[in-house]
Amino acid sequence: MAMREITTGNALVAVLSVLLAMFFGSLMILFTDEDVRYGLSYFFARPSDTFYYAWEAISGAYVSLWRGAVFNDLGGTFTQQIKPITETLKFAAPLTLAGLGIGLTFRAGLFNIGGRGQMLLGGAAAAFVAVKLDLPMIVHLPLAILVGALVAALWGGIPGILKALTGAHEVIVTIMLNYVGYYLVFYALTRKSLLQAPGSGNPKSAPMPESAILPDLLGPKFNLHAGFLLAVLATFLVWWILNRSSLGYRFRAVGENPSAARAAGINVGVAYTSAFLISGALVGLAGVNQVLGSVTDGATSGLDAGIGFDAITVALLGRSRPFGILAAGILFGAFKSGGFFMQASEGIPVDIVLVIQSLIVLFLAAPPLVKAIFRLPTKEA
Amino acid sequence: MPGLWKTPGVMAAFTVLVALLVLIRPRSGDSTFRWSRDGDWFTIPDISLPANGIVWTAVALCLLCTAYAAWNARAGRKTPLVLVSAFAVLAVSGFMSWAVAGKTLPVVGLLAGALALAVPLVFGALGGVLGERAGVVNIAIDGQLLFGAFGAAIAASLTGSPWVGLIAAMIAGMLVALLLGLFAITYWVEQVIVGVVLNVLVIGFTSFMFSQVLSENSAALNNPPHFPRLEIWVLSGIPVIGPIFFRQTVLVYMMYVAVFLVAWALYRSKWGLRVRAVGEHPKAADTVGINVIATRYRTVLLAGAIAGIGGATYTLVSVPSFGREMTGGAGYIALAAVIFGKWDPIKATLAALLFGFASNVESVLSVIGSPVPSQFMLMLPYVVTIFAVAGLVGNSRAPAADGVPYRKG
Amino acid sequence: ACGEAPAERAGEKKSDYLPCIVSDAGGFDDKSFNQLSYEGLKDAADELGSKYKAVESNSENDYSANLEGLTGQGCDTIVTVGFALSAATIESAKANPETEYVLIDDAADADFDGKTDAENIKPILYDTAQAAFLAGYVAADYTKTGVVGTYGGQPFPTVTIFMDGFKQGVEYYAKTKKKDVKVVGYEGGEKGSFTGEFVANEKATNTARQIIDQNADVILPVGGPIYQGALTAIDDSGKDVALIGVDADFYETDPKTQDVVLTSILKNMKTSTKDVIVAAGDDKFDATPYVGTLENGGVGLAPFHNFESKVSETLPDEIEEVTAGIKDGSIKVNSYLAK
Amino acid sequence: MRLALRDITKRFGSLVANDHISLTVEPGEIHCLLGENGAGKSTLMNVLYGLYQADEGDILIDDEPQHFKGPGDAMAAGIGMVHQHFMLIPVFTVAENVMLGHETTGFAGSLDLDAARRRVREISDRFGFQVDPDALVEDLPVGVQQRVEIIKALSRDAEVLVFDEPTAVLTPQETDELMAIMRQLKESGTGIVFITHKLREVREVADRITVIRRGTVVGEASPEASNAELAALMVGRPVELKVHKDPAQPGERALVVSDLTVADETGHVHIDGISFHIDAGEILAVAGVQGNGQTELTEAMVGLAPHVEGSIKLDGREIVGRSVRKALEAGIGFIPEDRQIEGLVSNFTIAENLMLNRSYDKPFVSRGSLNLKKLDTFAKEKLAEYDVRAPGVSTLAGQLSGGNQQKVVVARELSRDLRLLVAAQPTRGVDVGSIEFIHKQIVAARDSGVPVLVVSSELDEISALADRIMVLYRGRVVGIVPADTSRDTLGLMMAGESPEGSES
Ligand SMILES: Nc1ncnc2c1ncn2[C@@H]1O[C@H](COP(=O)(O)OP(=O)(O)OP(=O)(O)O)[C@@H](O)[C@H]1O
Ligand SMILES: Nc1ncnc2c1ncn2[C@@H]1O[C@H](COP(=O)(O)OP(=O)(O)OP(=O)(O)O)[C@@H](O)[C@H]1O
Ligand SMILES: [Mg+2]
Ligand SMILES: [Mg+2]
Repeated sequence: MAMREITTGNALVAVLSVLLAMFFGSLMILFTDEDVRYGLSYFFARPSDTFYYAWEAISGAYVSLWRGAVFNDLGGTFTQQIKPITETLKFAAPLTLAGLGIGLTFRAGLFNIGGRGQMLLGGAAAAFVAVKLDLPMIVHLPLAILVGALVAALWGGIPGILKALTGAHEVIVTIMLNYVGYYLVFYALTRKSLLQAPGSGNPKSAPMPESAILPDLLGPKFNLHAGFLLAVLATFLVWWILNRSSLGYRFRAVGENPSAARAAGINVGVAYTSAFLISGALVGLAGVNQVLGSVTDGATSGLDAGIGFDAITVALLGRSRPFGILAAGILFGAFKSGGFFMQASEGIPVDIVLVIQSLIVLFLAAPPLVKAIFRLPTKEA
Repeated sequence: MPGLWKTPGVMAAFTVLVALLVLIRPRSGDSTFRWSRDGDWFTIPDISLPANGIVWTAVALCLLCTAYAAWNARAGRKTPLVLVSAFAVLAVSGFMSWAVAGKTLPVVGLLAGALALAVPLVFGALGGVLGERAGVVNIAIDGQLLFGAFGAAIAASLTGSPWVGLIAAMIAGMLVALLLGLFAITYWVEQVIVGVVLNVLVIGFTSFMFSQVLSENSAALNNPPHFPRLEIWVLSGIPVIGPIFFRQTVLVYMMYVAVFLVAWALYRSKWGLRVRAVGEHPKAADTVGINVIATRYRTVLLAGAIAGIGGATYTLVSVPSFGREMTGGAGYIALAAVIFGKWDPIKATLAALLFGFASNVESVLSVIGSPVPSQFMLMLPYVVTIFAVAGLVGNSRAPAADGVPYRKG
Repeated sequence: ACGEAPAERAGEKKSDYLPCIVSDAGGFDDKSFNQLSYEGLKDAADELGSKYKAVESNSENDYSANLEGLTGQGCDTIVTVGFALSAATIESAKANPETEYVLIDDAADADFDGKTDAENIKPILYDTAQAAFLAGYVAADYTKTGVVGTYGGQPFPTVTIFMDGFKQGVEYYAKTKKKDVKVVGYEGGEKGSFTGEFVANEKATNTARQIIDQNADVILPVGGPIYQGALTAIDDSGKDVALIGVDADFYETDPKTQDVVLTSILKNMKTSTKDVIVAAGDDKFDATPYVGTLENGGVGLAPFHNFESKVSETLPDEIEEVTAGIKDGSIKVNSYLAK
Repeated sequence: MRLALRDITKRFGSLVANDHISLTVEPGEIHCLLGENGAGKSTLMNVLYGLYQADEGDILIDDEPQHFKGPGDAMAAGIGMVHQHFMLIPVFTVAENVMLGHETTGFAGSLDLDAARRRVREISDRFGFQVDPDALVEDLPVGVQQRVEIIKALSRDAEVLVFDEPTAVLTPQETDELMAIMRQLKESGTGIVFITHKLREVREVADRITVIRRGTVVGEASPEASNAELAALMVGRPVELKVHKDPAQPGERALVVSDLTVADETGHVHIDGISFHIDAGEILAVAGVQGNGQTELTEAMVGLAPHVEGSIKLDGREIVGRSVRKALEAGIGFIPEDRQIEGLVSNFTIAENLMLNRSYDKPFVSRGSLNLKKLDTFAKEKLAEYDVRAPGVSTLAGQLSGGNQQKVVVARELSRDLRLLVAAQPTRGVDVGSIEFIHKQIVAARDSGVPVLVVSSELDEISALADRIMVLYRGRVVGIVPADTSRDTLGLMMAGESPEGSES
């Protein structure tokens, strides 16, 4: 099945989609906000209180979302004020990397639901190289990254090979491999000979040594690390692969019409396998980014942090186009970063961010619905 | 002709695997299989056999099966399903005997548990089969299960009646299905997108509500009564069969009915003919006066209701309260069962049961103590599924118009 | 919705001390350490008349982000729950030396030098094996079938410490009383039955069912909400199977368990958290590590409640004896915390 | 019943597919619709059948205006249609297909399949069809599928029947039978609208002819008009109906096929031990009813068929057992049977489609990277050379009309240095203007010394192109005969009867 493009409308529809999604988010905040409910308890005696509380709740939520994601005007120093945007980029890096991997398979007509497993394997492999070897940084870091990507590529290649050889449906295989990968990594984390930190009984590896940590981009005051650079580089690379390389041309041909590709001499099985290999490597880099960049105090079986699944949405929102995915990754990164701030300052559970994100993707994909809601004229199809 | 060699290949792999187990870790002692439970009409005695003996016998028989399958493949024939089934039973028996050496395996508990674990998967898979047969890819099964569980918990807690909870679960499943329909059928949004995103939406919504509303009032809102176990008169007393199939909750009986009804209606009724027509070739259906859009909506809603029942099993049968993301991705497993079962209600049910069985082998063995580390045991159902899909199913054909929105000129 | 408009909102906070808490991925409704610590913090805040902030983590990505969010909110004391937050807590503590940290269930000792890595962290640990040992003894005494069972969420040390202590208790009983009592579901180390998640689901129910199928008539589920699965399994089995609770006294925290709960292994997180926070609110924060034991009452065994009449008459006294033995070291209970 | 369309206008966005078209169909009349690809014939019929709603104009039945909301209403009013692309569900049986939409049911909505079977037999008997009601439609040859379509329409008691290009996929015999059926229907008072690109058929059955060009009626023609007149009216310019070609100048023996056997995944044998050869500069045309192994033969030639035994030697080199890529690199050009499925990637631009079989190496790829400039120049050249009517080289292939899509495929295949051209149904569904062009290109390839294998179910095309004709029946060669063999003989051969004096 070829991925059809989400036919996004113009910028107006995009803005309206975001507004609509935030509107539904507001409703959820309203109905669950303690102050608002308190105000409602004497609504008829003094309705203005309810409205006041409602406004407080909603504006508080979105203002804090903004402060956590972009610019915190309350921050004491300039560093503190602009820190949120760097946090956004930090969160965007793994989402983009994994989104690129998943988007690439979409373009080849494949569904990669196996992001979780690929991230885990990539992250664990990188962690293994990082904690078991003692090398100078110039060798250690690239080696750890490379091994992580390689192991994840091999792991990610399994569904491709199985599909090419036996026709096994990649959706099933990737879903199953998520669990298998999880338990494999878990097992490694309980063995001192593999990953478990010496002297500890917890399923966690030792912290990453300095020589294998992705360097900070903006100095120690910010958490933004070179993983983001990796993501940007990967975006260009994937763009080149898809649009300028013969391999990518074949991916797209196979993705759009496998029969025609086959009849034109393209080896469909090889295309599937290589698409999954590259995809696995990219998603694996997201795992590497986590272990060597964002959470360097040791790999655990939760290192994927749900990014493997979030990345599907990122790839979809980015319409499987590399730069679209980068943009979607940054948007979702902003929601993540802002979500934490919002939870800390307003006590609104971050889960609401999931709701808003998914609504944005849905509305963006259905411009006629958005136009109908806002009674905009629809162009004759 | 790699296609024909797949099955013998996988059989060989499994035979070697079982043989390796005994070679590397030979077991001593007898393996005991227990067949009876309290309440049976009569008791079948436990069977005890020397573990190593059974394993080697099983390996030998597996080898024979594999050889026969290979001979078949050489002659250009497909491996007959009977042989595959026989092989599976042999390989499983061999492995189990090895694992339970010196201990007792409660066979009835193993199978009854397998059935129980499969219930939400079966309902989810039925919903998936229905939707896809009508041409709407349903990745949102997980969302429907989760929302069903959520709705059931709240409604049953508020009213004190599990039946109301069940209805609420169906409505909840239908709500998710309605969104799926709205975006996939009416607005032609790529159905995989809608499905994936709806799952996230439901997770976000239920988790939000759980922490904001449910956990503060858990006594009133998240304290559902549960369906009791119902023994079916007479039938429940049949040894082995009775305790497995007829000492279950009403939802399991509903599952039997649902599987039968869906299978019958899909292939034998006017409704089913139209559903399949719409999923295979909507334009053709349109040209004979069938309302494609309405048919798809109706089917997707029904599918949602069925998946919703599956969700109800979480909060009205398994555990007495709703929990964050409590389906644990079961909807994705159900989706795998749909594909594995080649979009057929009966086969998808069998696939779900296979999965339930593999999961329960893990549970049972970990309880009685097995020589394998727990992580590897936990992997078992997933690995088995991969092997089964790669070795036995291979290319399967979805309904022709699956995932393709219908646009009129 | 038509009450009088109040002149002033009730319960306005007076103190400007701000205690905060971060959960691990289990969330505050895990019916386990997150929830108990959270309740302890809430009680402390009520007592101090202060506000508080609580944030949940959904993944390990969230720990340092949440901690950063809270320090940004001006928290005075931050409780972090679970070994998973250990590294993030140390990092945050080093970066914010003014803020006080309380780390539950971990020693905050990433360099394994036996000392807390930052001076402003108070680690709170519980040698639950001691209390579980007692529970094992009780179970062994109570069982009629000679089989007792346990299962866990995942083989984390904080989980297996219960199972380990329980097993030792049963074995101690079997040895001293020369009776044959068997533990199913745990063999030591990481070998045993684990549901794979800390979630109440069919898997939890089914695991309990399999344990009952092995003839066990006492079950100890360890791992937040997974005990709810055991409730269903016990109910369905139609047999007389007793449940042993963990963390808090189930008889009180979950009334649904009252008919089946034999006793509970107490891990007094609620009280210890509350005490620490109240002290910190009075400017008496003390970073000395705390290890809950039978000796200091940090762990213990809950009353038998409904089962008082069902346990043997001599049992309470025997438990006293064993408790004394553990306290004075004459009975050794092994665990990763026992030095 | 008398059917009239009055001033029907139908727009697709800015495109006016039907522009105030009026048309009447009297009872017992065969009314032919002629027009180029994309003239608007199918659109008009879809409006009549309720599939599309007209933007303007009325449909009148016995002077009563009708308001069809969907095909259901049209069928209820007595209109039946056999669609250009079959509207059958491949995985259903004949009976299920026929009953779909007006099922008779028994207990609890269960299907009464027996009633449907009886109905199928009844209608089959009336027209002398031999259709097994329990056969799966996907297993049936196209000719039979078409009969199922007719049975479907008749089972609803249609009084006006629309046939949209029904003969495109039929053998001459089947076509003749269809004509007979149409006449039989006409006798019984049914009004018929008949759409075809084959002028011979038009003149044979038509009572009236309406010609449509670019959405408007450009005139009526009498059934006596000559082919050339009709063609000129359709296209708007004179058309050469016969390809001018010089006699073949066969060179050395380029392709030798011996004992070729082709089976599919399920082991079913489609080509059963056939042998033949083609010389350089010669066109061997393969005739036969669809489903007799032509598709499998062409697929085997390029390595697409799964199970192939025997030998295919091109310039002395063995092709069997090689990958598609190797076969293509050996110099085989391949125009596949279905351009939508195997010929083009419809979401690719014309330019991208032009490099589909050259994605591994020069001229468009060097060291793994695309040379877009070269591709662009090349595509522009081909667009002009092959007269592809498109806004530009970056137009998506799927947006082209069938004829233009086919030209893109032909351009791609003929623009390499070929050692062999395999063309399957090179002009299926393509209008007369484009047919003329494509035929010229194929003949030009031959004249440059390339051996050509053409497969066509179209006898006119076979005669126009062939230097020799090979007829396939049930996977075997019935005979290889000279190009001037008569239609009747060929028709008999296609039904499996060996003629006298054929080489084989
Ligand atoms: N669904 C549609 N959407 C947009 N445009 C369409 C659609 N269907 C047809 N058209 C346009 O209407 C024109 C008429 O198409 P139609 O299918 O009626 O041609 P036709 O005369 O049947 O051609 P042919 O002989 O090739 O079958 C086409 O050129 C096409 O551009
Ligand atoms: N839904 C659509 N939207 C836009 N254009 C369409 C649509 N459907 C068909 N077309 C256009 O209609 C034109 C002709 O369509 P049509 O299918 O009638 O072609 P054709 O020449 O009849 O080919 P064939 O005989 O193989 O069907 C093409 O330009 C095609 O791209
Ligand atoms: Mg047409
Ligand atoms: Mg056409």
